[in-house]
Amino acid sequence: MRQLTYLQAISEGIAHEMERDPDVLVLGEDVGGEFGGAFKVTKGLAARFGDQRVLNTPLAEQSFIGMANGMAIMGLRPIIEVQFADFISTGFDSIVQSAATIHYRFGAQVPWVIRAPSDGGIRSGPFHSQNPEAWFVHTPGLKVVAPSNPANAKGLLCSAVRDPNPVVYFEAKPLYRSLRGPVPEGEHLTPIGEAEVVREGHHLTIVAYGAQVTQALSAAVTLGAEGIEAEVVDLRTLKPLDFDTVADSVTRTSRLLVVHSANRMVGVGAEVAARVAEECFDWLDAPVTRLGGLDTPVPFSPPLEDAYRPDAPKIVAAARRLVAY
Amino acid sequence: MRQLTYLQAISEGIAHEMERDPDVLVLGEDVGGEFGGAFKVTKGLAARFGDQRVLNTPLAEQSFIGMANGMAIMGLRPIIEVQFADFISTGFDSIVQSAATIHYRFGAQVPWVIRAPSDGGIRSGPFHSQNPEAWFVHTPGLKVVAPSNPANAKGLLCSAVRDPNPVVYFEAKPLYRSLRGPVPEGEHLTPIGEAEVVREGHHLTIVAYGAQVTQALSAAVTLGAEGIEAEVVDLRTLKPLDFDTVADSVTRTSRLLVVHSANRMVGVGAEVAARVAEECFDWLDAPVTRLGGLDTPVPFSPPLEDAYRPDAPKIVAAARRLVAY
Amino acid sequence: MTTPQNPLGTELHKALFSKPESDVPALTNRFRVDLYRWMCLTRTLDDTMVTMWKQGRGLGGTFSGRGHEAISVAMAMALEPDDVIAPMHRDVGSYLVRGMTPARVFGNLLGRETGPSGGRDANLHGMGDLSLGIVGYVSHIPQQLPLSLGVAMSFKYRGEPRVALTVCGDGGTTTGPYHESLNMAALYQAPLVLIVENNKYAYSTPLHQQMATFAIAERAAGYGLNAVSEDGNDVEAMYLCVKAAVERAREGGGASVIEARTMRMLGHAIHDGAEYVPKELLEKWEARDPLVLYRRRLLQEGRAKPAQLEEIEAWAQAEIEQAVAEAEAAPFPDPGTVTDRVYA
Amino acid sequence: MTTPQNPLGTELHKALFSKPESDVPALTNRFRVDLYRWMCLTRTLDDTMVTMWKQGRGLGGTFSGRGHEAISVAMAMALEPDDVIAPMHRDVGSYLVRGMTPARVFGNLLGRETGPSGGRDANLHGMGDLSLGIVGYVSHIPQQLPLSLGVAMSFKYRGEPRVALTVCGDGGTTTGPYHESLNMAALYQAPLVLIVENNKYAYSTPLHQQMATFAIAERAAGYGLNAVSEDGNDVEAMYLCVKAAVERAREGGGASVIEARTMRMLGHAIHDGAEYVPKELLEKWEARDPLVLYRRRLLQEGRAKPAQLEEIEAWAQAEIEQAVAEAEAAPFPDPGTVTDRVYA
Ligand SMILES: Cc1ncc(C[n+]2csc(CCOP(=O)(O)OP(=O)(O)O)c2C)c(N)n1
Ligand SMILES: Cc1ncc(C[n+]2csc(CCOP(=O)(O)OP(=O)(O)O)c2C)c(N)n1
Ligand SMILES: [Mg+2]
Ligand SMILES: [Mg+2]
Repeated sequence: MRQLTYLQAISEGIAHEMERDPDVLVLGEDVGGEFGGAFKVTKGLAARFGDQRVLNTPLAEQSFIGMANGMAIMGLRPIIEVQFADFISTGFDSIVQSAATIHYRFGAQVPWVIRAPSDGGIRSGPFHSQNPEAWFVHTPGLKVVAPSNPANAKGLLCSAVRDPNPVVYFEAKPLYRSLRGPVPEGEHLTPIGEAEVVREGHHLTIVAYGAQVTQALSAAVTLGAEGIEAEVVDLRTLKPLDFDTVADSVTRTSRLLVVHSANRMVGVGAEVAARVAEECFDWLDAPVTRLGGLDTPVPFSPPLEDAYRPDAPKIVAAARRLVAY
Repeated sequence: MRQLTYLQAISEGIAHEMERDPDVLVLGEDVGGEFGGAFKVTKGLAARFGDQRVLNTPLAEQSFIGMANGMAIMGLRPIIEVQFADFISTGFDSIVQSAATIHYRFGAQVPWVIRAPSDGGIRSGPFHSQNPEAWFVHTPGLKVVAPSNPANAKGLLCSAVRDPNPVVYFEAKPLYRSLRGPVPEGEHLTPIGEAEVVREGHHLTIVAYGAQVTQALSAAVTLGAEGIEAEVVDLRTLKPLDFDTVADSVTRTSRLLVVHSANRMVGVGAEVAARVAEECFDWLDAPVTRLGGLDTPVPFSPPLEDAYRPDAPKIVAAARRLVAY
Repeated sequence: MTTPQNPLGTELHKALFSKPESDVPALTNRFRVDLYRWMCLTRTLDDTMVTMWKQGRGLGGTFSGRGHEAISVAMAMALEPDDVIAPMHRDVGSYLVRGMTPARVFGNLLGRETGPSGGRDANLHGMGDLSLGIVGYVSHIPQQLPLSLGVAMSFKYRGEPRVALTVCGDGGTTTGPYHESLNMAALYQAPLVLIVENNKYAYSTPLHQQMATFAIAERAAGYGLNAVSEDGNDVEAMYLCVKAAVERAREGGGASVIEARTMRMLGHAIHDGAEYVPKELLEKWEARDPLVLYRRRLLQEGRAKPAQLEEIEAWAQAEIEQAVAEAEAAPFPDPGTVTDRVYA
Repeated sequence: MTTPQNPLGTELHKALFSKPESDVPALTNRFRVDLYRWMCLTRTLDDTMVTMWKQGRGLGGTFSGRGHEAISVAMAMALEPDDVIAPMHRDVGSYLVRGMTPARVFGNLLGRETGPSGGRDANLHGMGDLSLGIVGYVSHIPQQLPLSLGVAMSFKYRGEPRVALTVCGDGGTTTGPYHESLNMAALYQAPLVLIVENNKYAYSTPLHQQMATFAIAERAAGYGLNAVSEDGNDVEAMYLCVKAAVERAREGGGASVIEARTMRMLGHAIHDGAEYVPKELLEKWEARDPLVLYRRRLLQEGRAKPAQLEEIEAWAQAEIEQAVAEAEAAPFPDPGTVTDRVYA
């Protein structure tokens, strides 16, 4: 199959949906014209679909997301780009208070997607490296997805656009140009709400999502060479969480390691670990273990950021401890 | 000792700190003049300390909290009232992006307190009943406290004002006038970062905070009558979390139930449960269990809100299951 | 506190505040009586609600719109059926005019299954019904504004001749999204009308503690919007003014901001005695009660006979009594449904 | 896109844009040469940084302030030592004038222990040092503005004759907190000066895609603020204008907004080729390079001799080379300290 980068796969997904449905449009800062966004994900779309469907907005996250709420309840399907996931906090009310509650409160639908370029490891400092997904997974009424490779980046984008609910789509910017993989042409949907076992193994389960899936898979190779067979579960969707797939794996491996780049404290990993600890108690042969960002802002300087962030070697070390327990 | 309501205790704490330190001031919507705030917590302060120290602000959470950031780095100690905890999201950037990171990024101190009247059970619906503490506990650089009774309401308020870091103080508005208790006069500090065992027991540990401590204690009485002795740990501080006190209790009781009013999914309870599952694995005789709000906005209608929210009977039921495990 | 001045010069002030006589369309007597009818129904609902809550027959708190009837009725009357309105918590009249029955309104107030939010949202929040072109109110001020901008932009996107109308208070004008949305509405020439209900107070906070100058319409003009200030207690003036803005928006003339000058006659919410409001201010506005003013005018100008208006008043009373009875008899939602409707 | 017009009438426009000759203080030649010296150091730092990053000697991205030297130097020169400044990412000149050494600036840029953020914050963010009266930059636009309002309010609270000064871009003016903060600054008569660096672009977005009218100063006046627009490439004009606003604030005359008209001469950040900017626009502004303009003027007016300026230029070059060497030799922070400094 044809190989695309993670970034190309997202772009292709957007174009595919715009082609398919005239109600789909793109909006955000610098997304339009020839420029096509800070990361060029929307490059070429304005030329192809016109300025009205690829709308440059002023610097005003709260209100351009709020505007998308209004477009969406009238049946349009805006794909909103926040320039970096870090700036999603600026539009917080429009997401967690308005969009997330509209359907519950009076039945209207809010079928938008927010694309949030997240994650670090690329020396961008505290304001261009954040992983704020936990805020949104905690908030009722939202869906949250986090693609890990080019194929599910396209597939989740297309599913998110078609979902009748507000979906926050965290794309992992360290993967943009560094990760290539096969991507089906044309129609390709990855179901929202389904995790995937991306590597089978029987010694422990590593649950990860986004850019950490690559790290987990690379750790699994190292571990495999030592005779430790790690099963890797890619969550793909963080809300609603596909706990069945996680539980199914843990009841087979009896050991769980959860990994994400976001701050560990009250992160999505805490939810996974707490549910496993509650619902798979009788199967566990070792303590559930979490790796996540330290409880600090994301530091800029390489030695600090490397200390801050989980990666394959740290996963290997944690897995070894878990298996040796 | 003299008895005060939870609300009176907070007011007294604020007045005590303003008396003690001329750098302490109060700001927020409607806090000033004769009015004294939506819940009258600051009533009388303007008459006593003047309008400049009890400053009415326009409707502009992002900027009046941002303004407090600037006052605080210059050494003032603003006590900010958001009218309901629900509106703290409107000032999100000023808290999680600016205040939380300033010290890490260039060493200045941000000694403010945000007072956020939180929690429900009083038929206020989705926008006047929220418990958003998890967002802030997940965010590095903040401290978060949640008093459960009049004495620690005063003690934590005073400690928060004196803390050199930004402290988000979640006061439980269902307790405002319903909970009375002894409160030391004059100087009274409850240390930030220390949980308290508020009832001893050996069959299970119930960890709670804020308004749910009352529910947990009432549940413990019911359970006691059945021969189940619950130890109740009042977290008091949510960040930094006093895990030692929790672990110490769980290693004695071998059973953990965590309760909070906030949405269960990726709530503070997930962090407590995950850490216990990891660090107290060998002591656990039953799965760690969590009670929290359902994954919905806080509904208005009494049957719905009652279904949504943990309370003493639900705690009793969960504790029985846990002990019977 | 210094007395606020208009910083923008009297020229602009005049331009904004006057309109040529010739542009004013004539209203039929039938239409005028309808304006009164809706105001009367609105006031009766409001009075009944306030009484019930004081009697302890309410659930949680609620908000009175007493004094705002002319605005809430006029703005809804100025819309076509396909237009969309996003009212706020003092705009019950708008809901009624758009076709929401008083029984449904009380259903929401009382947390019943029959309210438009099915017991999910509180009091006058979340009373949306898109089949009536009504967006439910979000508490976070002024979230209705960017949302309505988006509704307007959807009309523009699809080339539909429809208009979105929304409301905020004087308090709403000091918030960030107010500025962002006005700027974007002007930039995109959105078919949007915003009414600013300047009722002198945001909760307990008077205008002069909210802003240094009260130039709400002038500031709106600074974005390149159509902007005007109108007497919010004169239902015909409000109607004409909103109608003009709505039709201008429909014809591609862009967004408008209308400052509706009025007074909040009761407290912020039901529990608030509003002791902070000077008596004289209330007395001044009491004399300008929009219903009293309009009733007198209809009779003076010979648009209606006293018996006609009395009949309307009796009708309103009966309607509301019936609605309350219906709502109080309606079931509460089944707790087993609490997690329904989170996702579409 | 329609051509934006000034909606507020020419009267106001004139009033805002002119000031009486007699009010202009005289500058000493020594001071003028200092203005040049700081601009020269700023430009040299900027040029060197851009070159290093293009050579791959940088770390992460960075932002050039080329074209903004007159503004960043003038505003810092207009402050007293006890005043506080919160610059943004194109204001390196302000840091230098306030006493931050170029070596510390490069230390921050290169993620070293010796930068003011100790390797915690990136490039020109977080370069705060309160002992120099500098607040570090927060990325979230325009967080510096409410924060600086608070700094100003602390001065007012304590009755100190100090002033806070901050900056945002044209992009910053379309954000919510811009409006909220300007409104509050006027309401509280805060000793605050805000410079709006109107450099025609917010990243790739030109002014006409940001706002319908470009009346930045007029809109600011609408809040009841002192507001003026000035040539941001004329360092003396900028200095006089900021100085007047600063002293007015210090004397209790309230807050001011100064629109500084300039042009961003390079891309948004180092990786951005800015192909979206019309060549003619850049050429027009290249001819108005603030350093070239001022150098010519100093010589023409006989304020300085050529040799003097050449000496300054050589000094700047040497200073920056030395600073880079120092920074490149400085240690990275110890990873063991990563969790230090989270709490005070
Ligand atoms: C963001 C936000 N902060 C605080 C509140 C609490 N609150 C509810 S209404 C109100 C005052 C609103 O005043 P105004 O906009 O003038 O409307 P009015 O009540 O006068 O109709 C406040 C502060 C809110 N709803 N939203
Ligand atoms: C809230 C927020 N959203 C998005 C960004 C990303 N961003 C960084 S600079 C910039 C453009 C800023 O333009 P302007 O204010 O004119 O300043 P300039 O870069 O021209 O100096 C954007 C969109 C940000 N920093 N903050
Ligand atoms: Mg009001
Ligand atoms: Mg700019």
